[in-house]
Amino acid sequence: MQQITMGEAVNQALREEMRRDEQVFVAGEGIGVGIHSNPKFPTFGLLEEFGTRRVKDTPVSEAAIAGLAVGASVMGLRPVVEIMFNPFFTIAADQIVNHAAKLRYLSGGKSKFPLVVRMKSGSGIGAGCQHSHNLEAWLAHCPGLKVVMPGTPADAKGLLKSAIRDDNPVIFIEDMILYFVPGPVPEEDYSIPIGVADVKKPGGDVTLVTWSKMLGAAFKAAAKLEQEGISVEIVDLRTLVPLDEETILKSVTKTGRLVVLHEATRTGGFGGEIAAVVAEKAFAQLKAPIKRIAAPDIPVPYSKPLEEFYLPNEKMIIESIRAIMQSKEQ
Amino acid sequence: MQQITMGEAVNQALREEMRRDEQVFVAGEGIGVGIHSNPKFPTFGLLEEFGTRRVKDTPVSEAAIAGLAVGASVMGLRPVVEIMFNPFFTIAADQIVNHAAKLRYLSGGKSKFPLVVRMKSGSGIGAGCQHSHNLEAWLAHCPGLKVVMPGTPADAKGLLKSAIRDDNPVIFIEDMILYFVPGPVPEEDYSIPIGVADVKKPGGDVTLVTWSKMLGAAFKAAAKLEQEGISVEIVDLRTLVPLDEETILKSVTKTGRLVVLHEATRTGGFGGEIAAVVAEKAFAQLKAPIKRIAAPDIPVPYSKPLEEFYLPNEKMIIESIRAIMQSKEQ
Amino acid sequence: MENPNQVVLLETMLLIRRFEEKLEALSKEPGKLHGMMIVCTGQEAVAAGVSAALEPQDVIISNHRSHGHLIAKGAEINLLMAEIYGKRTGYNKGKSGTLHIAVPEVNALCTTTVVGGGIPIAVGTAFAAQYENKDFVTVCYFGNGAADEGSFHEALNLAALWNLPVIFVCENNVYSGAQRQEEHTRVKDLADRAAAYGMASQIVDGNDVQRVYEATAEAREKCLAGDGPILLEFKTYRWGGHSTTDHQVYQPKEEIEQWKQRCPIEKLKKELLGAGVLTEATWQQLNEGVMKQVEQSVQFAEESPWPDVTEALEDIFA
Amino acid sequence: MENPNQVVLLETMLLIRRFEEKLEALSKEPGKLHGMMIVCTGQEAVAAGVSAALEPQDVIISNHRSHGHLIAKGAEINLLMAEIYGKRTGYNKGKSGTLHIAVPEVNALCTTTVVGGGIPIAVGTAFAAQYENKDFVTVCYFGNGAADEGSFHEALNLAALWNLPVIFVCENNVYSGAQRQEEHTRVKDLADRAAAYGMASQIVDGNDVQRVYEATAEAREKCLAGDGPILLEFKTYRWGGHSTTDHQVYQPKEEIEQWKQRCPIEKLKKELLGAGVLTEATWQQLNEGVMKQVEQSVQFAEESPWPDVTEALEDIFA
Ligand SMILES: Cc1ncc(C[n+]2csc(CCOP(=O)(O)OP(=O)(O)O)c2C)c(N)n1
Ligand SMILES: Cc1ncc(C[n+]2csc(CCOP(=O)(O)OP(=O)(O)O)c2C)c(N)n1
Ligand SMILES: [Mg+2]
Ligand SMILES: [Mg+2]
Repeated sequence: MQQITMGEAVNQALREEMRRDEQVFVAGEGIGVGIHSNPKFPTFGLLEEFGTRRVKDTPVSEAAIAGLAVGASVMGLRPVVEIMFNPFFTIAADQIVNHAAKLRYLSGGKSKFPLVVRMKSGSGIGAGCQHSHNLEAWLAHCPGLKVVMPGTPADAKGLLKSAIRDDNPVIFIEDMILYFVPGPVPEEDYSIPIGVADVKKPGGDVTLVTWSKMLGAAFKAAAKLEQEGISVEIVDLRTLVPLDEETILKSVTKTGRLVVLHEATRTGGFGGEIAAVVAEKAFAQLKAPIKRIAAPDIPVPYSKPLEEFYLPNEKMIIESIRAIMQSKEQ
Repeated sequence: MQQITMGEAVNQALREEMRRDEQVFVAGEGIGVGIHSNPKFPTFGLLEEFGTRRVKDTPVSEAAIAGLAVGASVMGLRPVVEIMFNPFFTIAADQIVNHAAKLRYLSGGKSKFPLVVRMKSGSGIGAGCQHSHNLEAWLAHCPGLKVVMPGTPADAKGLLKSAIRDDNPVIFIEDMILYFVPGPVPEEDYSIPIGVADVKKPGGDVTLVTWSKMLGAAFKAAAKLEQEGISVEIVDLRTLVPLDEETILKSVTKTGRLVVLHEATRTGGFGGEIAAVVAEKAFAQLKAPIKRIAAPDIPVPYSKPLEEFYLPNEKMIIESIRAIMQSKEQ
Repeated sequence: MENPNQVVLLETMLLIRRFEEKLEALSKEPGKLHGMMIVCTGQEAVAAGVSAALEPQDVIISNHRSHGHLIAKGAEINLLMAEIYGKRTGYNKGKSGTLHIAVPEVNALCTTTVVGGGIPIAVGTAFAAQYENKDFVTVCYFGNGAADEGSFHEALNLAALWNLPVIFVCENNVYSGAQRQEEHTRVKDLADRAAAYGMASQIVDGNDVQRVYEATAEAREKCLAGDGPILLEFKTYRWGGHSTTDHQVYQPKEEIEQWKQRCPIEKLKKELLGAGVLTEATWQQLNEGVMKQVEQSVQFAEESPWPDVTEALEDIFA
Repeated sequence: MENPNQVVLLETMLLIRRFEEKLEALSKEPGKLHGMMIVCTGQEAVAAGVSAALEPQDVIISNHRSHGHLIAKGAEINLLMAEIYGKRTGYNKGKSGTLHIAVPEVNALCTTTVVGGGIPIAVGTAFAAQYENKDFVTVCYFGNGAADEGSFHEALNLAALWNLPVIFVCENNVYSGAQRQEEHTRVKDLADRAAAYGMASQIVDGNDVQRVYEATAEAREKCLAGDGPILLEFKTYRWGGHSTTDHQVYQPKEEIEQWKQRCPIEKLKKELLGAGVLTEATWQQLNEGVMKQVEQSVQFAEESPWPDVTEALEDIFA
């Protein structure tokens, strides 16, 4: 199997869908001619292959980019637009939240808006809090949007294909650090359904629900804990909306313990949603308090040691899991 | 004690703070001369009392309104700006999220931004989903902002005063239906601290955490349940950030049961945060699953019966509480 | 393009007028309508004139003051009225109500009550025409107030840059909520803003339906020839308040009266009477026919069933 | 206003140049700096000329390409460099880094890397001057790319409407990321956009520090006299890529060379040599002095302590 990074996997998905379907086009800032000419970037080489008709460089105008997607999609095109960094979503937010997400409902189901908004997210790039600010919880709290946030190259490719083929607005959030991390990706055409979580590692003692970049730390922590005799089941959410409650509940029913791990700040993060679902629907199975591991409630700081401090790490996961393994069963 | 509505209470708070402190000014669309000339609207009569220097009507430009607040506040003024309806926050979001909330941190604590953003929210007004969309969970998931959402006229007045006197950006969300519901408000000058929840009704069997308009339904349901011998403790959050975990945990420790009730849609709503805090920190005290009662995951529909269906109601509260009273203790 | 049938133009304006008058009346009857109503009384010539220059495949993007736009584009008033009542038989099954009615049947694809929110969307629909090399234009309606939103700026710049077939129709009715134009911007003519994007523009008397038609027809031809986009500013006036709950304390009575003297319907009626195209009798007929249609739409709406509450959960995802 | 000391202007430009060159060099040494660097090499005359016309109480709002703006306004390069290194001794204790350094000490109050994000904020600081009737102006720096953001539009309209004392400085360096100006808008001169708000504007050679100074000084006087705001477009050029990670595939080598011929520093140097105000020897001295300052700033930054990780939790609320 090919070993490629998430950046390359996204690139493959875009190319293959653009080849398959003439209605698919991409637009955004630096999508065609950008400042980076790096094959690990998702839009590398698209302009060369598909030309200026289908690869649209736009001005720095996030509201217009999002509006372009809304209008083009209602006409039957399949726009895949990029909002460069997650915090710039704020500028496109009216188009995405009040229009992309609501206009189908407002039409009484007559219209559809098959669009994808790709956004880069994540800390660790030394750009500070106006570039790094994980806002997936916002998007997940907006009926009418699907929200996808892959953690591996293979998932990214398969899920982006589904997103492009989906008849609804899909928000597709890519962690920038993962652009450079390789992983196995099938050569053949495949897609992964939106709304299905993936048990990335089975285990019996505790369920660790996570997504996107934190998957890496989850794996490392689980490996260490295994040596202590604690068996961690890693559930990679992959899709936040629609949420795969079934997979989560099944796992917690088995393990009786839940830890939720995400990079976004703690208060109001999507971890609360997972905790609430489990505290309501699998309460009787719970043997220990539900733990959330998340960034502290601060903007992403710039200084290297501070930025590292911001990101939840392996050690915190290990300690949290040890703690709930010790907490008395109720 | 005077009986006034929340609209009138907000109006009193604005007037009194503007009289007290020359640095306070108000700005927004229709803040001075508006289409409504109704004493139950928060900005009624401000222009007459304070003149055009301190009561600034703006163009329909939400980003500029929010930027005005950011810039004026860093100079030491105390802007109280209005974003007419909660969904229009999306247009101001970059200024509020990437600037108001982050610039103090980015300055290393050197600058401060004492501003208030007032927003109307809530369903029930027959305006549909582009006017009614409760997004308090978004704001609560943005470090650097305080988020206040009062449920009674007295709280609104006292909390708005604190918000205006606070040296940080405060988001103050007012339910439009509550503008017209009267309640007792002290005549003398008083303020209510931000970050302190209020036990609006003591009770022993179940903790009902709620805020804003849903307080009314909570009271009604609690009264009915009292007749069945179920004693409900109503915790009115009033402030979402900073969250008064102590009051919540104290109540749940006493009752052993938690129901969270909010008007915003369920998935990703702030109810998840409350559930997660309790499932982590008062797990041992919990006797039953945590229930969330919230709007379904849809935009607010227009049609009267549909809009009524959208809003969580008394009946749902009663049934949820009955259900968790019956659920076996663990 | 051939001149449109003048009597049909008159009838369209009259239908809009009577529809809006009815809504104003209904909004005063307690318990009839849900929420406030926003009507376009006095501005009928813009919608009628613009749509007279359009073909069925042309797309319109509308705003909160949409009823006229929709009726002129061919929406059926029964289904509009039912939507405004919130009934299941309405165009959007009651989910939309008065503020954001979409009528895909006549290519009125997106109506938004977010001021300025439709302008970037029009860029998208126009882009689709260019992308697929199809012969249709997009008309994007918005008010003078909307021209101050950032979305206006981003959208017009992008439309100009890409040469998109879109006609931006700024319906300047003097007010934005309670603000007069001079209170929300220093520029006198919003058409002048087109120059900031290298875009063509034109200022047109928005109460003269024939001029509105001509300007739109010309703009449409340009767009189809690849010489779009264009910004048309139609000067007109909102006879009523912003909405039916408006107390109108800020709107001078004399100003209203002056503009009523320039009623677009009266103007065309007089011309047609003068030209012998219309007689007092045919005018009476026209008016009665329209009134009847409006009454029937109310009856249709009132007799229509409410949506079942569980329908609220439908139509969210395709 | 008296002409500024030309040698001081030259020194300011030189200090900015050497500072940015140093950052470019450091960014190529692995492990030195955190993240990419955005520098203003070639554009020094704008910052130097603007600030020469300002008083300490004047406020500047800056953008991602801020180092020059901050140095010219009086920021100390030791504290800037330390901030860029992410050290505790930096202006913002390492929380900000290169992209959003605030230096309240010199009234550089808000620097933002959100393109266009600072423009509405400048309206607020200028409003404060008007509200309190104080004698200061706000200078708001942004690029040609930023002029396409909706925030530009909303802010300029409001500033013009309220007559605020703010100088909008559009630093047009031809590029917005990898896009040339003609690829992001159809208008040739962004100054023309001021007319859309009834605002004054001027186009100025941004590589001529004296012209930059004069235009700003004049604009400042107008603002203080209550005749603001104004939009100044300074035509200049970005010698390097957008950032130090830019592959610059899109930027023609000949174009860079042409603009290097118009180096703002060389231009002034030649003039001063010609006028006998400067000699080759004093120039050498100047240059060495500046180089030493820059080297010292690096030393200061490198020797400075890292913030303690728990400091990350501070400075969020006042
Ligand atoms: C983004 C946004 N801000 C504010 C409002 C409230 N609002 C509704 S209509 C209106 C005035 C719009 O004026 P204009 O664009 O001239 O249209 P008109 O009402 O005159 O037809 C305002 C401010 C809104 N709906 N959306
Ligand atoms: C809102 C937003 N969109 C996109 C970006 C990414 N970005 C950073 S700088 C830049 C180009 C800005 O060009 P210009 O305003 O001309 O300034 P210059 O870099 O030329 O100094 C872009 C697109 C951003 N930082 N903020
Ligand atoms: Mg108007
Ligand atoms: Mg530039």
